[in-house]
Amino acid sequence: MQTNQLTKRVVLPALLIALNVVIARFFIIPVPMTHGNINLCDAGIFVAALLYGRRTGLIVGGLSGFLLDLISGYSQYMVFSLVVHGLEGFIVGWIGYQASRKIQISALFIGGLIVIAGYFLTDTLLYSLTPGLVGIPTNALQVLAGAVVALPLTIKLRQPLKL
Amino acid sequence: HRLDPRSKLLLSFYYIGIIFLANNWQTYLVLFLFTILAVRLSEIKMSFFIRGVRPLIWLILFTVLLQVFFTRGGTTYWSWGPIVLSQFGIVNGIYIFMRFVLIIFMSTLLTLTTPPLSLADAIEAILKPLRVVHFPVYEVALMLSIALRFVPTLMDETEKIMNAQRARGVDFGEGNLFQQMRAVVPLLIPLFVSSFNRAEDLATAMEARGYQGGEGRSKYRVLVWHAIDSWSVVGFAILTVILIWLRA
Amino acid sequence: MTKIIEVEHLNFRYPQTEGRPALNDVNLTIEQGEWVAIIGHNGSGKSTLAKSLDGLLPLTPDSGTIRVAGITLSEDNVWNIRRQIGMVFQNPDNQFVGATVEDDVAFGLENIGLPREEMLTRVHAALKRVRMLEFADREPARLSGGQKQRVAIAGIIALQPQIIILDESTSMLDPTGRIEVLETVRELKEQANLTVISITHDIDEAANANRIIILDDGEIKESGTPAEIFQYGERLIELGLDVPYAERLKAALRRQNLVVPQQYLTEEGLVDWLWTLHSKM
Amino acid sequence: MDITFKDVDYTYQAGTPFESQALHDINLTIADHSFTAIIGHTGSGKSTLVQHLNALLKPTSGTVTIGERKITPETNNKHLKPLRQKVGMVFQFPESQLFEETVAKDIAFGPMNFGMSAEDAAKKAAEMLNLVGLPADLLERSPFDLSGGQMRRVAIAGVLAMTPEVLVLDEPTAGLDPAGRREIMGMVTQLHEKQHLTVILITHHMEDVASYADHVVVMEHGTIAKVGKPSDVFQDVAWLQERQLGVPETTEFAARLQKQGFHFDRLPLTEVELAAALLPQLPRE
Repeated sequence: MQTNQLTKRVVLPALLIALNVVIARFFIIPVPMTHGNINLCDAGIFVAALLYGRRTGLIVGGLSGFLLDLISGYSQYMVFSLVVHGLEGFIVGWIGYQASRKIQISALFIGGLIVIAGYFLTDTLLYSLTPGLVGIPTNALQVLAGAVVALPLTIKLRQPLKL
Repeated sequence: HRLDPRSKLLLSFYYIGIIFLANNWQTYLVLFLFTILAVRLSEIKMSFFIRGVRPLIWLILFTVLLQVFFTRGGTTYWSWGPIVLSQFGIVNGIYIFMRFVLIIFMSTLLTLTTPPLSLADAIEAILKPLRVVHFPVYEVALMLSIALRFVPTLMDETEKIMNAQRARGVDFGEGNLFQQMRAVVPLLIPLFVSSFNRAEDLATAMEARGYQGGEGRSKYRVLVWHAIDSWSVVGFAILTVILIWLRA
Repeated sequence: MTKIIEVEHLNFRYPQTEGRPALNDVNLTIEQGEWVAIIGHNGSGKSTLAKSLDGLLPLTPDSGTIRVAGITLSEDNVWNIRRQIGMVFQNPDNQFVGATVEDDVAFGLENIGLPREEMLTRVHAALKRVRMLEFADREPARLSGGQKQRVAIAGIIALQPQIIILDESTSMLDPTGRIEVLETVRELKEQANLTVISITHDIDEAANANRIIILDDGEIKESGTPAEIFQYGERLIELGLDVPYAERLKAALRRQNLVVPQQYLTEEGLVDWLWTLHSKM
Repeated sequence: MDITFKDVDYTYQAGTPFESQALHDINLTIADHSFTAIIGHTGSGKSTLVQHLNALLKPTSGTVTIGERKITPETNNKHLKPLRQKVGMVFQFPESQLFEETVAKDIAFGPMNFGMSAEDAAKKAAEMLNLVGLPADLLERSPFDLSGGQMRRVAIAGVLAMTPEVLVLDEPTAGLDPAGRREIMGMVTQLHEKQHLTVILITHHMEDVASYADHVVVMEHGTIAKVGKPSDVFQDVAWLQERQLGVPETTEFAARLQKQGFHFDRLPLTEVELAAALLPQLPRE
């Protein structure tokens, strides 16, 4: 008899995207002088990618980045975020899914680099080199915060999510 | 406002593309006038657009100042060590300022006039051709629409769990960055668990209602392409031609 | 009377669980147009039974047979069976798919590929019947629990099924919402000769049924009319139901050494009995 | 510890276009060791009201006095911890606040936030698990492996572990079956009677109000519509039914008997009271 695995492949990423949007909108830590703030959306992407692998990482990363930018009024970044966060989720999931702790940490490191590099290129392309450079520390802080939150979460979530 | 979400989305992206065409004062002026026209047509108050610029104001000023003081060329008005106030510098500073403002205005316009939900429809329509290469267009659109439907639900839930943990002595938004991040763990775990449980329930409910994947489904929502959409496309085409003609 | 549901020797055990099976040799027949309430304490297998009828469990061929409207449930015709059955689940939020009320009602219709014109009329009609028409463009976040469950019901009747299963659909609602939903189901059942299966802990909901089935540890323990089952008094608590008020008052009077009738009385009946007694004074 | 509301107003998102007034002109005293029930429709302001009891919300005007502590609109958000420790809150569906790997750790989470040592908190956890009627071998289990009813009790244990003086419960029995409901309400009564906790209960079950509360507050559109002893408030059956709030089944049934011709000085609230009142009006064999 059919089980709902197929439907869940649509629904679970959808819920994780929603959660990510909520997390990013709720936990905003103001940082002076730059884009204004950092948020925790990378934590959600990391958790999705590490717990469910590259497919979910790609979808959750790309679409939550895309939606968040529209909702928060940064729609000039929408397409770029789709690519950058999608790639971030995909790579982290690819390297870190069901891997050892050490490998997961390096996955998050690479994922973080993708975000930093991605937004550096985006800002440089859209405006000029200066905003690109200014964004680097903010984005670094944001992915670092994301990684620091995501790691304990992935350990603690295994039991309740029955993974 | 009245535009079809498909044209709004595509034209906004296109706009960001043609901003790169601007490279002298004539082209920037044309783009500026065009943007102001678009803003006027949207009937949204100017203050909303100014508000969109405000969080970025320091970054903009910083960038502009760097451009102004570190660009050489043309007449030099003033200099002090490596810092130069030159004709090119001032012109470049104005251009970069214009670019920021134009992009932010257009992005604010898209955000304010596009309900996120219509976005899911627009994306489904725009990506439809990709079905040929087996890209799951319906699934992506469904994911977006389910995600949007659950954002308010999870917002409420976040608030509720936050209150429950505050009542148990957690301080949110206090202390240093590390303490703040520790405080979110008791909140994020229940949220992930709840999202997961909701996904289980929702998947079951959807199958009970006959969902068996994107194929063979019909659509309740339809997008209507009006004459105004066609006119907007024509407008953008004319703009492109003018820009190319005026380019230095 | 036509038999609309026939279950024979149904067995089921959740994968990766030990101990007792969730369903143990369940045999059950339900007539068309019947309202059957299934009660039992938590973990007695009620929801499992409901889900199995709709083909929502990974059943194996040796699990027994389920026939719905004459169709034997199998991998190939599970989707036909689901068209005959509409299910309303417990949590109103977790079954709302569409971003607005009308989108949600249309979801099931989209799944069967109904043409859009037909959808428009059916969505309209269904919303009207659950009195949610003026909420058609509302988002679920702005609705009460009872209203969300009514939208869920609209989504079901739009598909014109023969059977509605209420899987603890009122347990998360406040009293007003509970009344709203039960009234709606009662009306629809009358109009369309639906068969209703309601899984519940609510005594008022159970009282609506023609027949109550008691499930315990995955087995059907008893089956009878509400009047028969309600006589159990205090024992009903462990079966997951409250004690009906008339029974509670009878017990209190009995403790005052008054001789009370043994058989089940409705509240109406109890008033009459007390009045007759009073008149003899 | 008495709790007093004086001229309390509360407006959500004050100063924005979305502002909406949730509480208006609340004056209320909740006495130490009392058992107060709060009834009213969804959206009547019950939940907003109780969130003022431990300063999760601060009044937009007026004063809430909790024991020694005064909460005004100007109160600083810091240093509220002692207050939060004294007023324990059990929210609706409290099982959703569980997050730790083991039941023991989750129950110990609150006390440790309020400065209890890990050792003492572990002891407290064992004690509280027993208090909510769960076996000790659950301590090292994951809370997510338990049944729904067990999870709820673990969550309540986590609140009780902070040794509050006031216990606020927002529909603690929602979604439970009758047996589960009885057990939770039995536990709450025990806490009130044996540990002398002040209990504030939001509920839709008028039976519970009749059986347990000594005070009832009826909320309507963000204001207090009625306040008093249950036996007084429930006399006005028509007033309550007009508001679709309902009355205890006994009271409703007695009102019906009264129309038939039975006589009651006051409408009874429980079937025991009703039986006693009926007895003189029925022939003895």
